Amino acid sequence: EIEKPNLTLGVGGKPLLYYLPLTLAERLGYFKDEGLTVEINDFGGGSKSLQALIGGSVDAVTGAYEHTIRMQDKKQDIRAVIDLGRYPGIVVGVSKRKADTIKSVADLKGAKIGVTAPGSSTYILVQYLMIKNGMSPDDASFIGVGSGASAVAAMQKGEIDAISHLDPVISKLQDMGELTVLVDTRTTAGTEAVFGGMNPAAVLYFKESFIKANPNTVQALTNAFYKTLKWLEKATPEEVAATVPQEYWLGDKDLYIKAFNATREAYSTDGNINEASMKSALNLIATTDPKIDPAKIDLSKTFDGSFLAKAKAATN
Amino acid sequence: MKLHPARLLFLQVLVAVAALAIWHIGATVPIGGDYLLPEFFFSKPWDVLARVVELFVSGTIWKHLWITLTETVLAFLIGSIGGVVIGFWFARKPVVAAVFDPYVKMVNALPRVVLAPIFMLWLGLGIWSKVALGVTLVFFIVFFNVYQGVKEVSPVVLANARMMGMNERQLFRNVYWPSAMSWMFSSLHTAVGFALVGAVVGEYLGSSAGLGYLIHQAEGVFDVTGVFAGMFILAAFVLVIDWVVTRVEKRLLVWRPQAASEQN
Amino acid sequence: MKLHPARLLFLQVLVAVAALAIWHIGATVPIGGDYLLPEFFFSKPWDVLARVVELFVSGTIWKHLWITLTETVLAFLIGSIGGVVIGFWFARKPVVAAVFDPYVKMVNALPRVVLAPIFMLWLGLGIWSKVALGVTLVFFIVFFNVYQGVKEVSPVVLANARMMGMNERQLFRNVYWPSAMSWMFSSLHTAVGFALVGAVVGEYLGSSAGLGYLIHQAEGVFDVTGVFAGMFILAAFVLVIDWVVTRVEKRLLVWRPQAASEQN
Amino acid sequence: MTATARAMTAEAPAGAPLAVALDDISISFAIKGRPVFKAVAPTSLHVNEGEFVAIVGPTGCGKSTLLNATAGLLAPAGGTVSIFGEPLVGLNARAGYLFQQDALMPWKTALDNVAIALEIGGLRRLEAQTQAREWLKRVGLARFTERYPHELSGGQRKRVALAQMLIRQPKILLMDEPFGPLDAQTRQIMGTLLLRLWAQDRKAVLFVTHDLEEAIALSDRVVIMSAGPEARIIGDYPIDLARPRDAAEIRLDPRFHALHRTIWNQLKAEVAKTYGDELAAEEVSS
Amino acid sequence: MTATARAMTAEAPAGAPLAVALDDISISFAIKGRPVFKAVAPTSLHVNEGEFVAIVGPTGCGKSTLLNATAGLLAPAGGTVSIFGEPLVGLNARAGYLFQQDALMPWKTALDNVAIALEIGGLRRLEAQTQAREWLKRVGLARFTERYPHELSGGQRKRVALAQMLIRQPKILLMDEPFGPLDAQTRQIMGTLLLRLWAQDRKAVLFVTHDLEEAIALSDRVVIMSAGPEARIIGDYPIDLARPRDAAEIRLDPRFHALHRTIWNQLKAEVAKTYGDELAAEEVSS
Ligand SMILES: Nc1ncnc2c1ncn2[C@@H]1O[C@H](COP(=O)(O)OP(=O)(O)OP(=O)(O)O)[C@@H](O)[C@H]1O
Ligand SMILES: Nc1ncnc2c1ncn2[C@@H]1O[C@H](COP(=O)(O)OP(=O)(O)OP(=O)(O)O)[C@@H](O)[C@H]1O
Ligand SMILES: [Mg+2]
Ligand SMILES: [Mg+2]
Repeated sequence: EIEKPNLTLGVGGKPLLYYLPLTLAERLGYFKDEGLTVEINDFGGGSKSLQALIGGSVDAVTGAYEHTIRMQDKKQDIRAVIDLGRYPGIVVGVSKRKADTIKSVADLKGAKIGVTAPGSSTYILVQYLMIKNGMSPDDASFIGVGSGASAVAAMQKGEIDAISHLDPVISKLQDMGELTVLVDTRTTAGTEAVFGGMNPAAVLYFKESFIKANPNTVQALTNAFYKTLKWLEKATPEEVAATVPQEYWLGDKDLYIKAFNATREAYSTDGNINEASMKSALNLIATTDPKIDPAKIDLSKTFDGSFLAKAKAATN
Repeated sequence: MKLHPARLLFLQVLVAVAALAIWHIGATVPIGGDYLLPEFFFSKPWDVLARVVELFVSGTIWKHLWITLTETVLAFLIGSIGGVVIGFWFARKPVVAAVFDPYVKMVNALPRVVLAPIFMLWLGLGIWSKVALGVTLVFFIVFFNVYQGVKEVSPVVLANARMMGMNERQLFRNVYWPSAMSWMFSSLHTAVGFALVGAVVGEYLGSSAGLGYLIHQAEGVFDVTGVFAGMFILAAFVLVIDWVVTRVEKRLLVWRPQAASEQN
Repeated sequence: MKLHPARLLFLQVLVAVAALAIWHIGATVPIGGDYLLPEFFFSKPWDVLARVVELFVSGTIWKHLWITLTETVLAFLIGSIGGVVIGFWFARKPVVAAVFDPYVKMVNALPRVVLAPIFMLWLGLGIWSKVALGVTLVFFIVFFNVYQGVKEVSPVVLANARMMGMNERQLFRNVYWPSAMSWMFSSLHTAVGFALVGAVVGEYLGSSAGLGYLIHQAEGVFDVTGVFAGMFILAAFVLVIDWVVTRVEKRLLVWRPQAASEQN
Repeated sequence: MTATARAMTAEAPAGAPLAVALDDISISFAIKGRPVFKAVAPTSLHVNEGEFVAIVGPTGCGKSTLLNATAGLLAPAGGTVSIFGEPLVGLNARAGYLFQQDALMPWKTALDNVAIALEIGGLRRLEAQTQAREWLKRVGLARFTERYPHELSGGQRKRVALAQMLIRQPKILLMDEPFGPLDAQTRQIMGTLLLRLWAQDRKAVLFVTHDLEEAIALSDRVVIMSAGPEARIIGDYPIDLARPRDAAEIRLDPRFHALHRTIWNQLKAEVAKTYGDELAAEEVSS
Repeated sequence: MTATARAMTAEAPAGAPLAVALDDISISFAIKGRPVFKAVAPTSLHVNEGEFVAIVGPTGCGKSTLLNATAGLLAPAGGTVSIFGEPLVGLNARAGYLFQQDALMPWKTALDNVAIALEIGGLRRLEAQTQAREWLKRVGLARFTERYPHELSGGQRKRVALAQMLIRQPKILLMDEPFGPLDAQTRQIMGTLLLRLWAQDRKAVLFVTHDLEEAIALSDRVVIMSAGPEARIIGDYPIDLARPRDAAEIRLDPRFHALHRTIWNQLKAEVAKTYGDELAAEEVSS
C-alpha cells in the first residue's frame, strides 16, 4: 500500500510551460486517482526546489534532469524516475535590431546575452553552443534578466543583443515581433541540430533514500505522470488551455495556444531517458563546467526506469 | 493646524484619485507613440480593481490572506520583541555591545534572499521559514533604535531613579522602557512594512499559499493585473496592522506633550 | 567600564573563532548520524576562506566589488538624503504628513522583489535599477526616524530659538537638524546594511556583475562555498561603510555627554 | 475688576503707545480627560515703553504663563495682546525671552549659543563671536566660552542664557526668574548690569522673581498676582525710589523698607490663601 | 589647609560614626581637547549624624559637584568618601538626592512620581499612592496629583521632587537649591516642613542654597566654598540659634543678624574674587 499518501512536491515556477505536465496531472485529478494528496510548493527557481528536497522539506521535485548529475558530483543521491520534457525547451534568439549582424551562434562574439540567471540552464546552453562553435564563454557578456516581465523589458529596451530563455518569455517576444530565433530546442529538429539527439529537461526526481523507503508512493506518482503524458500526447491545444487555470493564459488565450504549439514537441511521450540522451546531458554540463569530471559520474544512478516500466505495464 | 477629519479624508481620497488618474492615463493614452506606463508592465487601474474585487468575491483570497497575516504578525512580534530585548541588553552592557557590534552589522548586511534556503532547511516549508525571514528584517530595525533609545535616556532622570534605589529591573520598567518608547514606536512603524515584506518574499521564494505565492504565480505568466492586485491587497493590509500599532502607541504615550514642532 | 582596545579586539576575535569552530564542527562531525550544518547548505569554513582568498588573489572580485560598492553608496546617499529631506518636510507640515501618511506606509510594505521588473523597465539593467532598489529600503528607515526625531525636539529649546527670531531655514540648521541627528544616525546604521541588501538583491534579480551576480551564479550551480564566500566579502564590506558613518557621527555629535546608561 | 486693573496704569503718558498691553486676557489649559484648567482669569496688564515691571506671586499662579502669552508662544483663550499698539500675531518679534527652564542649545558651546543670536540677524560669524565673547565676559564666564551646556553649572547656564538674550538688545525683555540659581552677590552684579543696559535705551522689562527685595530694588512697578487657578493681578505698586540705584545701597533706604513691608503683607496673605486648607493646617499641627 | 578643614568638625561626638565624611577629595572634569578642569581642590567636609549643614558659595564653585560625589554619582579624582564610617562604593543607598535640575519622570503623573519611590521598596501600589497623596498635600499640590510634569509650573515640579525624596525618609538628605523656584512665603513653609521631618529622626542634611538667610535659619552649620576652579571649603560657621526655630520669627533675632553679617562678609569677598578681573571692572566703569 501507499506509504506516504500526503506528499509535498516542489517546483520552481509552476505556471511555466516547462512544467505543464505537473499542472495537468493536478488539474486532471490523476494524483487523487492514485490515492495521493499532493501539496505543490512553488519556489523562486529550480535550484531552490532542489535545495528544499535535499533539506528534506519536500519529498519530490519536478526539475531539471541536469540536477541529478550535478548532485552526484556533490555526493547527493538524487534519482529521476520519469522524464517529462525530452528537449531542453530553451531558445536562443537575437533582438530584431541585431538580426542583421548576428545570424548564427558564431556571431555572438562580443554580444550582450540575456539569460534567466547566471549559472542556470539557459546560461549553460549558450556557453555550450559557443564552445562548440570554437569560442570561449568569455567572448560574450552574460546578463541575468530574471524569468518574468523583466526579461521582456530588457529586450524591449535594447539592453541586450541576444537572449537565451524559455517560454512564455520567448513566445511573448516572438508575439511582439522582437525576436529572431537562432537555436530552438523546443523542437525535435532544433534539439537534434544541437545535441544530435534528445536531451532530457524536466523530470520527476526523488532522493534515493525516499525511493527505497516509499516504493509504492513513488510508483503511484510515476503512474500519475505517465498517464498525464499519455493524455498530453493526444490532447488538442484547446483541451490543454481548458485544463490549466485561466490565469496561466498569459492574458490572452491565442498567445497561450501559440506558445503551447511551439513547445508541444518538447514534452516526453513515453517518459523514458535512454543512454544516449543521458550522455548528451552529461556532455553539456561537463563542457561548460570544468569542475565536473565525466569519468566520475555514474549515469545509471541518475535515472531509475523500473517505476516507469511498471507504469507502462499497468496502463497498457 | 489640526485638520478636520472629514477634510483630511477628502484630501487623502483626492491623492488616491490623482494617482489612479495618472496611472490610467499613462496606461491608456499614448504619448509620442509610446505609453508612459505600458499595460504589459503596469496593467490598468480598473482591471486591478476588478481583480481585487473578484479575489474577494470568489473567496480565494481569504486563505492566502490569513496565512500571510499570521506570518506577518508573528514576524513582527518575534522580531520586535527580540529587537527590544537584545537592544536593551546591548545598551546596558557596553562590553557585550562593543564585542558583538561588528557581527550584528555584518549579519544585517546579508541579503535575506540568499538565506531563504537555510531557513527552509531548518524550519521547513511551513509558515516558520517565512516568519524567520521577516524576523531578520524587523529585528535589526527595532534593535538599532532601541539601542540608541536607551542611550538617549536623560542623565538626570536616570540618576534620580538610581538614587531612589531602583534595581536593574525597576530601572527598565520605570525609566529605560518609557524613555526608549518613542524610539521603539518609530522603529515599529518601519518594521510593520518590513515584516510583511519578509513574509511575502519568503512565500515568493517557496510556498504553497499566501499573498507572495499569489504574486509569484501571477508573475510567472505575465499576469501583471494579478501582481498589482496582490500588491494592492498587501498594502491595504499593512495599514490595518499599522493602525493597531498607532493605537497602542497613543495609549502608551499619553504623557507626552504635543510635539513642539507641530505647534504654531 | 571602557574596554582596552586590545582586549576588545581579543574578545571580538574570540567570538569569530568560536563561531568558526561551531561551524566547522557542525559541518564535519556527525551528531547522531546527521550533520548539524550539512556541507551542502553551509560548506566548510576553511573552504570558504580559501575561496575568498582565491577571489582576491585572482583579482576577479575587484570589478564586482567596485560595482556593488558604487551601487551601495549611491543607494545609501540618495536614500538617506531623500529620507532626511522628506522626513523633515513631513514633520514640519503636519497636513502634508497626515494626508500622505497612509500612502507612505503602503509603499513601504511593497515587496521590493516584485518591484524589480519595473525598475528595470524604467532604469535599465545597469547600476541604477539596483540603486533604486536600495533606495526604497534605505529611504523608509531614514524617513521614519527623521520624522520622529524632529517631533522629539525639546519644546523649550525650540521656543527659545524661535524667540531669537530664527526663520525656518535657521531653525532647521540650528535646532531641528542637530536635535534629530542622533535619530538620524541610529537609522543610518540600519540603513547601511539595507543599502547593501538592496544592491545585492537587485543584482541577484538581474545584472551582469556585482557581488549579487557572483552569489547568484554560485547558487545556480549549487556552489555553496561560492555563495558563502560572497556573503563573507559582503559582510566585511559593510563594516567599512559603517565605520565611515560612525566616524562622521562622532565628529558631528562631539557635544553629547557620555550616554548616561553607560556610566556606572 | 478690569476697570481697577486698568486704572493701575493710569500714570502712563497719554501719547506713546504701550510697549505691552494685555487686555482682559484669560488663559486655559486643556488636560486630557479632565475639565479645562483656567490658569489665568481675565486680567489686564499694561507696560509703558521703558518701564521696568516686576511680577511676583505665589508659586504656580501663572507668571510664566503670562510671559508666554506676551511672547506669543501661547494663545490666550480670551482678551487681546498688543505690542507697541499693534495686536500680536504669531511670535512677538520685538521681545527677548529668558526662560525659566534650561533653553540653551546643547549642541552649541556657550560662545556659539550667544553668537547665534546675532548670526541669525545676518551678522558675520567672526564679528558675532567677538561680541559674544564680550558678553560672556560681562556675565562672568570669560573662561567658559568653549564649554557645552552640560559642562556648566546651573548658574553658569543661566548666565549664558542671559547673555544670549541681552546681546540682541530687544525692545521688550521677558525674564522668568533670571537670577534664580545665582548667589546673592552675583545676583546683585547681574541686576546692576541689567539696569545699566535698560537705562541705555528705554527697554520695557517684564521681570518675574520670587525675591521681593530684588523686585523692589530693580523695578518701576511691582505687580502681584493672586494664587491660581483663575489668577489675576491683584496689586500694583509704583516704586518711587530714585534712579540710578545701587543694588546694594538701596536696601538700606527706609522708603525701601516701607514698600517692602506693604507689598510683603499682601503677598503673604495671598500665599496663605493658596495653602489655606492644606499647608496652614499642617503648619499649625506641627 | 586640610588640617584646618578637619579641625572645623571637631565638635562631633567622638563615638558615633560620621554620617558623611569627605576626606581630602578633589574632583576633576576631563573636557575634550583641553586640560583637565580641576573643579574641586582637595578639601574635606564632615557631617555628623543628625546634623543639618548648609553649603553656600559663589555660582559655579562646585556645590552640586560635591553633592554628586557624596551621592556616589561622581567618582572623586582623589580622597575618600565615607558614609556612616564605611567607604562609599557605587551609589549612596542611604541618601536621598533632590537635584538642581528637573529630574521627574515625564511619563508619570505627579502622584506616580512620588508613589514609585515607595513602590520600589516593595510597598503595594495602592498603599504607596495613599501615602504619596498625603505627601503631595503636604507640599501644597493636593489638586495636582494627576498632572504630568510638563503640565506643572517650575515651582510645582520642584515640590513634587521634594515629596518624592522625602517620602522615602532617607538617613541622609542631599538637597541642591530645593526651594530655588519658590516664592519666599512657600519657601518658609517648606523649610518648616523640612525641619519638622528632620527633627523626627535625626537625619543628616546637606543643603545647598543661595539664600544665606535661609541657610542660617535652617542649619546647624553653614559651610562656605571658595570660588572655583579648585574650590575648597574656606569657612565653617556653627549656628548657635535655639531650636525649634520658627522660620519667620528667627530672622528678627539679633544673633541671626550678627551671624548673617559675619558670613555675608566672607562670602562677598569670595564672590568679588571670582569676578575680580571681569565684573568688578565693569561695575566700576558703569
Ligand atoms: N501645559 C500645561 N497644562 C496644564 N496646566 C498647566 C500647564 N502649564 C502650566 N499649567 C498650570 O498653570 C498654572 C500656572 O503655571 P505657571 O507655570 O504660569 O506658574 P508660575 O507662576 O510660573 O509658577 P512658578 O513660580 O512655580 O514657576 C499652574 O497651576 C500650572 O499647573
Ligand atoms: N560635566 C562637566 N564637565 C566639565 N566641567 C563641569 C562639569 N560639571 C560641572 N563643571 C564645572 O565644575 C564647576 C562646578 O560646577 P557645579 O555644578 O558643582 O557648580 P555649583 O556650585 O553647583 O554652581 P551653581 O550654583 O551655579 O549650580 C563649574 O565651573 C562647572 O563649569
Ligand atoms: Mg514659572
Ligand atoms: Mg549647582
